[in-house]
Amino acid sequence: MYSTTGIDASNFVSTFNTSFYFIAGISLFLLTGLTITMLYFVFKYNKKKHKVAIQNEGNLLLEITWTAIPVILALMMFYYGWEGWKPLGKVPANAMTVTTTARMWSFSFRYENGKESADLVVPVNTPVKINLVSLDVIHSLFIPAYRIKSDIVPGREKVMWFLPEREGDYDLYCAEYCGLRHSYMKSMVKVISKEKFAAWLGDTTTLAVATTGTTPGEEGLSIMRIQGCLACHSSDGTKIVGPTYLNLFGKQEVVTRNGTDVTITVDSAYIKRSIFEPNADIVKGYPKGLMQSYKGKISDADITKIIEYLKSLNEK
Amino acid sequence: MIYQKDTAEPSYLDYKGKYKGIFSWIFSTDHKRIALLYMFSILTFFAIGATLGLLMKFELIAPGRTIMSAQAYNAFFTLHGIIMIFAVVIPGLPAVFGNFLLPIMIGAKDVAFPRINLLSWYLYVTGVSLVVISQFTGQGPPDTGWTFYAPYSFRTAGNMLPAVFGAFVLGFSSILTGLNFLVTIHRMRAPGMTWLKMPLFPWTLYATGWVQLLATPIIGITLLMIVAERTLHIGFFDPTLGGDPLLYQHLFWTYSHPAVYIMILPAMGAISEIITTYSHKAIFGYKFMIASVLAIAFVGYFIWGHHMFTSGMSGTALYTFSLLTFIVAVPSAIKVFNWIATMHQGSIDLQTPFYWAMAFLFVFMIGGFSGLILGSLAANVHLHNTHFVVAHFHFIVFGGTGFAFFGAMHYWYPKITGRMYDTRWANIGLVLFFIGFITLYGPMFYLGFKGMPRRYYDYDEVFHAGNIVSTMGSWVLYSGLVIIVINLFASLKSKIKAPSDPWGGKTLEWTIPSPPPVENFEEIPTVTKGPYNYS
Amino acid sequence: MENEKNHIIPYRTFLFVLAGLITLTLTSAVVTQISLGTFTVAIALIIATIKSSLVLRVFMHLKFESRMFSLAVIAVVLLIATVIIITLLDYLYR
Amino acid sequence: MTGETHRDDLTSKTGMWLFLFTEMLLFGGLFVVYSVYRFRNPVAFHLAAQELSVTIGTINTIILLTSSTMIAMSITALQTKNKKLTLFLLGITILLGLAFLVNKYFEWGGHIKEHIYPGSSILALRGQGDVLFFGLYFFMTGLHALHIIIGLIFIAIITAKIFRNKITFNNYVLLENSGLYWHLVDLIWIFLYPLFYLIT
Ligand code: HEA
Ligand code: HEA
Ligand code: HEC
Ligand code: CUA
Ligand SMILES: [Cu+2]
Repeated sequence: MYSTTGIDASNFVSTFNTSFYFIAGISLFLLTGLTITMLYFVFKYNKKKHKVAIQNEGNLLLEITWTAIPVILALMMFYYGWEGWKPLGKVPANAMTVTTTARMWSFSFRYENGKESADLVVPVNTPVKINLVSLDVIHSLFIPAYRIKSDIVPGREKVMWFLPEREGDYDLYCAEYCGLRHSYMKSMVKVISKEKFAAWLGDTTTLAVATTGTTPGEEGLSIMRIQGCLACHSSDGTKIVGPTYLNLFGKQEVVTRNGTDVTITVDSAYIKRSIFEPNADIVKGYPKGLMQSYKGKISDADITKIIEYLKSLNEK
Repeated sequence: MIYQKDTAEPSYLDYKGKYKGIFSWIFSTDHKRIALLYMFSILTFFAIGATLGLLMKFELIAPGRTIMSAQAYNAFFTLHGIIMIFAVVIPGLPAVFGNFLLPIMIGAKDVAFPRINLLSWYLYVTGVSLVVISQFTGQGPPDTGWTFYAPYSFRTAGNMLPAVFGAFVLGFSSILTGLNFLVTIHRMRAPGMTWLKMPLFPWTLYATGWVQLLATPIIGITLLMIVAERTLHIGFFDPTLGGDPLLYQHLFWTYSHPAVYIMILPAMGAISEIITTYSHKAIFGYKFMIASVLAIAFVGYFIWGHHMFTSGMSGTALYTFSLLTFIVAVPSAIKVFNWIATMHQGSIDLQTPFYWAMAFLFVFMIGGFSGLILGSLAANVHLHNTHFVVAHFHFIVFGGTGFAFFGAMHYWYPKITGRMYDTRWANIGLVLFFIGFITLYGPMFYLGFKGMPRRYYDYDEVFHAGNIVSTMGSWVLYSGLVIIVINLFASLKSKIKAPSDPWGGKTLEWTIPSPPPVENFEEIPTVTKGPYNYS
Repeated sequence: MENEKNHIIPYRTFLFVLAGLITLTLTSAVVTQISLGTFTVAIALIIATIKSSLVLRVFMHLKFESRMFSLAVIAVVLLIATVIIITLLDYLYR
Repeated sequence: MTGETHRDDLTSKTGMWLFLFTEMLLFGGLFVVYSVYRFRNPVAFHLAAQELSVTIGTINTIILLTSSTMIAMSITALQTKNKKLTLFLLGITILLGLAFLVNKYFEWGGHIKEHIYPGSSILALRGQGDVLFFGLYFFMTGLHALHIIIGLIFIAIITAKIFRNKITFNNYVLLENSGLYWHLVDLIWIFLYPLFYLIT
């Protein structure tokens, strides 16, 4: 949500507004004008008042007029739309680069120094260039407050950019339908002052959403948040798309391995395998191919932390 | 139902052919009976699709889960979209009113290929059944939206194949209808009916026929490629195999944009007939009306890219498509102006169909104008895939084609059934329908402008208020529709028989009895005057 | 039957056309084996176009039908070409 | 009953032509796909095309052209009331069509033996251009072969009708229509041939 007062949230708000209100204004004018004319005719030439119609098969001059005027209006509308769109393609050279990785059903953002975050944290008044990467299907990164959106197409390099002009938190949605939890695929844009940002970015020890709590597995949880595991796995027993983490560790369960069912015990090795080769063992009752491999994205050390977190979820 | 005949020739409803009962319908090759077969099947599927829409609106009345799971919601809008587009509005006016009236309006006894006509109805029923069956079989219902975007459409576990194949069969049915009409118009006009003496409704069917014929095969092959992709993993649209998902979108919209003109052109034709008849005045700018129909059909073929503005097309493609999108709006503008000019100095008889036409004009303009906003590059970047688009197309598809369908239903009802309906209830239904319509879809413009994406099962609290209003609108709409439908059914038993020309229309269908005799014309008329000769 | 006596094409014509078609096929096979760079594509397609217009005009009787048919065929071919060109607008300038 | 078929040859021929237009657009969609992928993978397409045998392609082209000529001549034969010759020419048309399919069968079989088929993991290793080229190759020639089969069935039915004197010199529009269909299948091949076999 955004406010319509004060400075614009991004540089693209004004170009959008020009194009939108120009067309909307003309449209509203024509809509009212034509509707009133129609109603007026219907009253004035009602059968009761106007018994016999006066035949008139057409008028060339009128036809030419009402072809020419819409053509001119339409070309003007096109022009504003195009002018407003052009800057979208011109990424400033001094822009800060962030890479977003979209997957079913989460975004994660990686900065040039390797820091990863589940929210898009950016300094105010600095152009931001976003490299768009999708690991599975088409997603679309949409920031309503900034009036921009760009599809994230797997297998294709794309960038988008914007200039945040005001501090604050803004919603970031996935705007291309991508499956079951499409409507939950969202994040935040957090615009903070340049100083705060520098401090935040420099601090690579804590991750963006990590709280420095001391409960066991806290770190594992924040790794999973950034990696987007929680889009499919819950920690409270509900089934989202994948199995829940609640009471997972140490559990006995049936998996399909190469087409045959085997019963396994969930231990550290199995969890590691589940993360690196998710399609090797498919938990019974769940679809194959949804979970992608995280090989190379999660280190062994991080897996240990994840397991620690999973263990913490076992009810005594 | 008992129908009285008022001529020596039995009416098509009374005619006793080789078969009895239901078989006298489903084996009939009479274009009028086939039209009614279509009418009942389309209304049935409309009821299914509309109920899904109603349920979706229930779900959206509050954030979070209200009545269904996310899985169900996704399946619902997919099925709703497929049914409404492929099974209701694309066949809608051509298959029902086109089938019934095209031969009569051009002075022919039937369409050129009556048996193919029946075949296309069978294909239609098969196609929709496949789509509906896909919901209940396999590994869960298809959940891709009616656009079947790759690569999701071959990743999902949903039961895609029957749905896609069903859409393919529906496309085939649509091609056959279009082909039949084209040949009928080319070859079977009554003596003396030159191209420029043909009424506008057949003209729009003619243009539509070409679009059906030349655009539908593209979706056919695209859907086949999706099938091949899912079964053989060819890699046409799979980025990991080198394919390009955007190419799928190009192909899909190469059909599906022209398809929106398949939906609207016959609607425009029906509205033209209604407006002249009740104004008792020849259509203003007859030739320009024809030219604009042909222009829409032609230019409409080349603007598909406006559905892909944010997908990362090249700049050149973007502005070509945007420019052409604006150009295609101009012929629609010409039509609107000519319709209103037709009312000028007319002698307007305010009957129910005319109210429908007025309502049509109003919502069509809103839908069209919102289309212009979407066609603008800068605005589209924000509004694409939000509820603004949902509002646009409901206004123009439902408001345009849907309103024209109901208008045509009330206009030709006496001709088709031989009875008059109760005007008062028809008007009450219409008013409720209209109010409900605006309350249902109006707020969606606002929601979309504020950034609520479409195909969202759940949404943030900020969008709550708009959704409540919208959902309540759907109930008003619903009550209006129920009144309209009940009224039309009840009037079948009405005692008031329809004369052959209840409204003072001038086209050929009003010269024969209501309901028409089996052979339409005792003697094929010879046409000497233009279609709208009121002087 | 309202159309007048149908045109009868002598066998000779068909055999001549067949000979022409086969010659063109062989020519294109030979020509494209010698590397001509980008011209290969052009030549192969031009020959294919000549061949298809022969088939259309003689085998498919377009030469003898009303002009409407030929115009319609040309229009459809142009339509396909335009669709390809417009689609390529995206790919060429990306 | 309305819709009793009062015969009008031009009407049914017009219908057939319109149907052929839809066929052209059906393949037109595939030509769009071909153009795009060829444009994106020029080198791979170039190299992959060299693996197809120009000889087999050329032979098949000639077979199909000849068969097309035969059916065209059969119309002349029927018009001149020469039933025997008509049946003979149609027989050859069918035989040539079958020969085309047999050739295609061996050609495909050869590829499949070399692990070139859609979804083959060995093909996938060769790179995306190859996958697409052969994907299109199988899909387009496959669809074309399907059309050949449909065409053959039609021609077979027509032949039987001529044999039983259901179709004679004064109502041969069905023969003309299946001829048109057969020529269209030929036309499409005329373009598939250079696109897959020649442009190397
Ligand atoms: C009946 C169907 C129908 C019709 C007729 C139209 C007509 C138009 N449509 Fe619409 N459209 C759809 C059905 C239709 N549309 C559907 C179903 C979708 C969504 C698909 C999906 O994604 O699921 C869609 C989506 C859609 C988009 C993509 C949105 C997005 O996803 O980002 C765009 C963008 O340009 C667009 C534009 C237009 C335009 C410019 C017209 C024009 O033809 C409108 C012309 C009419 C007028 C302009 C009004 C009358 C004119 C005047 C009164 C005079 C004044 C005029 C001028 C000054 C020019 N439409
Ligand atoms: C002709 C086309 C058409 C029509 C008429 C409708 C009608 C309705 N649609 Fe439509 N809709 C589409 C075409 C249409 N829709 C398309 C193409 C999509 C896109 C799908 C996609 O994203 O893939 C869509 C998507 C769509 C969405 C968006 C989903 C999302 O993006 O999250 C919503 C949400 O509210 C919705 C709601 C409705 C409602 C409430 C109606 C209602 O107005 C229905 C009106 C009728 C009633 C309320 C009465 C019902 C009556 C009866 C049950 C009984 C009697 C009737 C008879 C016997 C005839 N539709
Ligand atoms: C797109 C959805 C999705 C995402 C994202 C996802 N998973 Fe999964 N996951 C699944 C599904 C579906 C299954 C069950 C099928 C299977 O075994 O592959 C599963 C299975 C598992 C299992 C085995 C569970 C059991 O009951 O045996 C573990 C452990 C796991 N995932 C961990 C993770 C971790 C860690 C992440 C993030 C780094 C993650 N998943 C991200 C969908 C997902
Ligand atoms: Cu990701 Cu929708
Ligand atoms: Cu469109």
